[in-house]
Amino acid sequence: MISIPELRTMFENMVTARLYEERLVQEYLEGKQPAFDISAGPIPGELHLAAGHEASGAGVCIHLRPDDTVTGPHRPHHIAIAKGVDLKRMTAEIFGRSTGLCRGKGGHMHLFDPEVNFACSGIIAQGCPPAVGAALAAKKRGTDAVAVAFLGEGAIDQGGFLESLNFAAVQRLPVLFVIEDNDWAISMPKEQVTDVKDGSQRARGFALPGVRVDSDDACDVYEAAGEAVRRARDGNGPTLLEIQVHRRMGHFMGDPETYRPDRDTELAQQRDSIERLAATLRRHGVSAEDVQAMRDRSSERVEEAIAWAKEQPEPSPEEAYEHVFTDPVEPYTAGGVQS
Amino acid sequence: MISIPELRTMFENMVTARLYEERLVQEYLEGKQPAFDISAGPIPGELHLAAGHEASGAGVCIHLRPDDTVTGPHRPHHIAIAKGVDLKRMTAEIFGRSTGLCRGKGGHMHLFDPEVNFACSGIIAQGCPPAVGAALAAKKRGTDAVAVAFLGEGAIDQGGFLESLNFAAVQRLPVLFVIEDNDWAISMPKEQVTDVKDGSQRARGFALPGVRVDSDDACDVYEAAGEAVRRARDGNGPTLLEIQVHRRMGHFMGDPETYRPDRDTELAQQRDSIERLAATLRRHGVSAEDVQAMRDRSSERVEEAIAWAKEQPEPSPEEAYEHVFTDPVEPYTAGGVQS
Amino acid sequence: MSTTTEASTAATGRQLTMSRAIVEAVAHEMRENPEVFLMGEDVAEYGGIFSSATGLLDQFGPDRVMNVPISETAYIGAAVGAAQAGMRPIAELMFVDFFGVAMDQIYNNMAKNTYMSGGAVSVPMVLTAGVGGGYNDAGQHSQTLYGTFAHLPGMKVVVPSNAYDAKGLMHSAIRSNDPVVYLFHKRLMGLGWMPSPPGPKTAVPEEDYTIPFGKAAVVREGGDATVVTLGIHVQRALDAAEELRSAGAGEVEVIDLRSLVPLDSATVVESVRKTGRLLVVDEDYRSFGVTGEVIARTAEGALDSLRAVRRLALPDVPIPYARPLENEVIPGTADISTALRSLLS
Amino acid sequence: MSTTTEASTAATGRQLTMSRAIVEAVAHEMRENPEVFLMGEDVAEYGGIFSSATGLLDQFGPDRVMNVPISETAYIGAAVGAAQAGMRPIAELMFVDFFGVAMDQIYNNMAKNTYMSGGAVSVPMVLTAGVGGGYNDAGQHSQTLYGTFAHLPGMKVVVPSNAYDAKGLMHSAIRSNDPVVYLFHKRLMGLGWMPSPPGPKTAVPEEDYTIPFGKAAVVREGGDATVVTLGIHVQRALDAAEELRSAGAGEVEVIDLRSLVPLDSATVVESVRKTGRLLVVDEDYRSFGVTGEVIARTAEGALDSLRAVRRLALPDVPIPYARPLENEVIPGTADISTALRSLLS
Ligand SMILES: Cc1ncc(C[n+]2csc(CCOP(=O)(O)OP(=O)(O)O)c2C)c(N)n1
Ligand SMILES: Cc1ncc(C[n+]2csc(CCOP(=O)(O)OP(=O)(O)O)c2C)c(N)n1
Ligand SMILES: [Mg+2]
Ligand SMILES: [Mg+2]
Repeated sequence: MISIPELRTMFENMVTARLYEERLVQEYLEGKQPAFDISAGPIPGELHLAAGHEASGAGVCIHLRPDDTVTGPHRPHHIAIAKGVDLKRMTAEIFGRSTGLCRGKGGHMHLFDPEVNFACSGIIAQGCPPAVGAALAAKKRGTDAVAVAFLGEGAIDQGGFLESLNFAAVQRLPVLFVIEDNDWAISMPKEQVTDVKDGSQRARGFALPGVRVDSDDACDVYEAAGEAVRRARDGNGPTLLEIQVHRRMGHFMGDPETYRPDRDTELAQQRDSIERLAATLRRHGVSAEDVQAMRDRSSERVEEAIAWAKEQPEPSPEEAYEHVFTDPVEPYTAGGVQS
Repeated sequence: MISIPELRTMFENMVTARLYEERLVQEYLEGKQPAFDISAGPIPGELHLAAGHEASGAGVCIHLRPDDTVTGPHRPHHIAIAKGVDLKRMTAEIFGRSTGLCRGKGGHMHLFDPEVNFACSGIIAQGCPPAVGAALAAKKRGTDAVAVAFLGEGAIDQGGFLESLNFAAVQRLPVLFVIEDNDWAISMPKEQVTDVKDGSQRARGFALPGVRVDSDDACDVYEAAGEAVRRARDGNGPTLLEIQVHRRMGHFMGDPETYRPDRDTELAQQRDSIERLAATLRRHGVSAEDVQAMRDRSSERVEEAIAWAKEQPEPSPEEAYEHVFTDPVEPYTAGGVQS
Repeated sequence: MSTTTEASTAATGRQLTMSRAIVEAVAHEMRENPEVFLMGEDVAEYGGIFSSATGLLDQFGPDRVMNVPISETAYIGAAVGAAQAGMRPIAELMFVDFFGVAMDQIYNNMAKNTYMSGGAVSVPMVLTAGVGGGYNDAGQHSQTLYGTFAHLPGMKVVVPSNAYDAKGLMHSAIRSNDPVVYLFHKRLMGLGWMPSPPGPKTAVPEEDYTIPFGKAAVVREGGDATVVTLGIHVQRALDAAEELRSAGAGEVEVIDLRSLVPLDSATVVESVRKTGRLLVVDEDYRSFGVTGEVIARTAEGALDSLRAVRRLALPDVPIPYARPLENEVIPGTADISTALRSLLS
Repeated sequence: MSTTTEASTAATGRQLTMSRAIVEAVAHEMRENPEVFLMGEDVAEYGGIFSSATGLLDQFGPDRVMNVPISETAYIGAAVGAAQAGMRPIAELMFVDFFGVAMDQIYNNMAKNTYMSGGAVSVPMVLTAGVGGGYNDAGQHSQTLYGTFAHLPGMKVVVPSNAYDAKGLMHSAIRSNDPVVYLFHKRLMGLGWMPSPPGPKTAVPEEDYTIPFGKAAVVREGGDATVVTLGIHVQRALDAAEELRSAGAGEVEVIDLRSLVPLDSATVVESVRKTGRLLVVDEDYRSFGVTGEVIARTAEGALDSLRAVRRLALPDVPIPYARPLENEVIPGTADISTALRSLLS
């Protein structure tokens, strides 16, 4: 049974993720006025927001320890937060600062925090094989660590995911594949790209358990993920877990969403897993003030992280040449002159 | 119900394939004496023989027309023969002659005969997407042509196959995927590389029909393939079909097979689908002499093809520069001199 | 139809963004030839993330403008199969950076089947992809990878630098009986959300016209140094050349390669015979790529005339995210000016 | 452990084939370090199709010498994940020609994660693959593809030409904290069924030793021309050089690059400063690859001294099957001699 502290942790992670992204939107759009220019402002580049996905990150990661590995997709913030990634350094990274997680080299799609074994990749489904590898390492070393790869429902048609299911099943690895089904892959509705009703059905082709959570109630996610994580930790192999989430916004900032029926957006926005969890907390006897206090603390944490990040120095141009390799290599200089 | 002419056609194709490969072995090993040197002799390079697979090629391709497309894997001869590929020009290709199907450029893993829409590729599972494309073309053009991709059971773990299943299913394409399950992928037994008992179970993950033929009786293959081809021609979409075949020999010529239990090879050699089909023919009232006459005709055809091929000229070195493009391009010459 | 090789500057009248010019060529070919169709992620309702297919769904319907699953191996390989069956597919790889999930179909089937079949089959397809950085999208979404495709035989590789060329090259690509990799720089497309520099929007004739592959354009003449470049760096090179002229520092010839395969080395060699000084600029990784090849061909063809050589490209590092870092590694106009001054000194 | 950079000729005693030398290094590292393991198709009972793992299963068992499904993306990507977790996987890609099914994991994750993480993670893994033609295996099984890996930043790329180097480079590769692409030419391995030329079987010390990356070996000294090459072409270049000397046609210096990333341009430039004449030979496609890069770096570093330049490589065609065709496109000793004579004339 889920405990009150667990409910609180999930709630705080979800609220933090939502508030965090709301603040990112403000920062992102600042400097992109009056005309939107993706390369302008304090946060340039693509920005994929996870509003509506929070229950997935929170409900899965609550079962994880720092030595468990998580790989995220292009839409990683809510997962990173729930996995305990350093929020300040993550924010500094998104702002492209030299004290960021990746010293400004990765940006929002490529966050690496080895302290809590979190990484993400912007290529669809390509976080799956490395998660499988982390699970393989845990098995070889005889630890009970597990690994989790998150992906979107649009990623279930990609070879890298499908091969990973088979590899994990036949090697009986402690890994979860978590599909966040938000119904859309950019502009493509899921019925357009696959004939299975639910992504969890992919599991049937590879003889591993496939489980679908048909709601984004964090408590439902908690239950299903808990079972899958236990299964993995106990040496009983991988699970494919699918969670119905909702895309409250465009695919990325600037997405005109002209392809999407207004009604669909409305429905996604109505189903708010955060408010639902707030109600659950109340039902469990947590006072309204307490819930509000949690929101306030999350907001403070977000503001702190953003304020801290914005104070951080930008990397100097020469840093661009560092970190290609761990064991440094003499740079090539054209005829003696660095070109 | 299968007709006598169909039984005869299947038998002739199977016998031709078997005799053909037996002759290739002789030719291949000639010039590789006393010590085996893969690059020596009249047929150099790798050679993958299909002895024990014949029922699959024959039982599937009997349902196909020249305008149906087939893509084969690295072990293609029995399929090519059953699809009606020009045996003389195929043989000339394997002998590297300029009148070969590919003018000596392709060799045994890359046979292309556009007359009957046959092609093959040496990369595992990578014949699947082009077969899907041929089916897509047929659908777009409104013809009732179908396409068939053959692959080994070792290929069912490869992304290119898995993505193709999904693509074909969601687009409802007239295509068959035919798994030739010979229990081995080079030295790897199938239980080592996947947890599904049968490759046909992959279909469950993609919502298309998966059918397994548990024997290599050509008549069983005929039935199952016939249904799948009809389904495709009628516009009812793809089928995944798996056929249990047997690997009578090593993976390729020169394979020491030290990894393989003797008993496994013996069993594979005992189960001879050709003799089985001969018996069926006899049961259908075809006389022993007639069966022998078919064998003799096949043998003659094989000898003719090999004799013809060996008389063909080798390509001249300059031909190496031709056919990179269909629309020719001026070759690059270093400083005016062709380098 | 008219065939012309005149440089874009010759065209006058209606101005189009590069994306509009590309879409116009595709629409024309689709109208003329029922075998042409387009497949890609988000090419239907969305019209292509980089507006390479805007409006095509409305004109041609979902059978000819097809959204596909995120299965690049499957759909690019399906394009190969459809092309071998005689159709003329255009397959869009959204970002060129995603080539790695589908490279086998691209280089082992699409590019080689013509040769490996001894000419028995043709693969008349176009593989389009958005390329390039300059908007801080980091290491997996900012590459050009021109050189990776050009190195492997059997594909023609084209890289337009402006709307006029983009349209003519697209007509040529679709009509080509060979696979063509058509790489458009995102920053040149004229997208509302990613402003282009002024160069790529040009006058574009309404009617169809082709531009042959393997003919570089001398977009500026000059006798003191030669800059060889392509894509987005053409305008930057022109700006740098102008700056040098204003400063009285020399007259720089600028060559826009337009295609890498075939590569018009003759035009480069001829120019260097005149100028004796060569700067090669591109947005791909420096080593083992385009800049090295152009220098090597010039050394092979005009070593006697070659008095100085330089190159500017990504300095063999993945593309970093933060603005100061990305600016450091992608050659800009100022970098070109500096290199030219050093070349001329 | 001893660290040495002495060329293979310095070693004496026990002679090993290149495959034996490689296996010896792998076995040593596996004994010393429990984090080292090997994954690949047919590496267990079979011992690797090209004998790169012979006997390892018996010594180390199936957990450390793992057969894997034919899922290159999954298992190479799993190696990346295990390496990031601190293990030291060796992943074998049976033929380098299959890279296309797994390139995303190779170039976007394996090669870039160190950089994209700003050094927060390392990816200490080795990706091995058999390369090369010369036994008529045609266009999808005969490539070297050296240049394709070397072009994309973040991977070290090594190509041994003999058993001594192969062992030392393998020790260095496994101990390296970075991803190393280790390409062994099938024809150099000393396989019973694919005879090697005499060069690659050399004396190999029993103990472990490392050879640093980025140090080319001058395997023959000479003052009249420089041949830069690697892998199987080292011996061919030496043979051609010997032929020229016998014929009194000149003294040729031969440089074995040994690694492409890092590339030891200093040794090449120094040699060309002395000889003034450069021939680059490799078995990869000619354009946009290794030969162009070596020429470009020499032009950048020693243009004044450079009096003549040539290259020999695959002439931008897929590798054809038939013997006369394959012989035509892969540079042989006679082709090197001819090119050298023309270079010296
Ligand atoms: C291999 C590859 N193909 C295409 C893309 C471009 N792309 C980025 S996100 C995306 C849609 C992903 O949809 P889904 O997996 O459902 O995740 P969501 O964005 O809905 O969270 C696509 C096609 C990519 N990054 N990688
Ligand atoms: C992508 C790829 N990986 C590996 C190989 C090497 N290879 C060739 S055949 C083969 C085994 C294939 O087994 P299976 O699919 O069962 O076919 P069979 O040989 O048994 O007919 C392998 C691993 C390849 N050709 N392509
Ligand atoms: Mg989605
Ligand atoms: Mg098999």
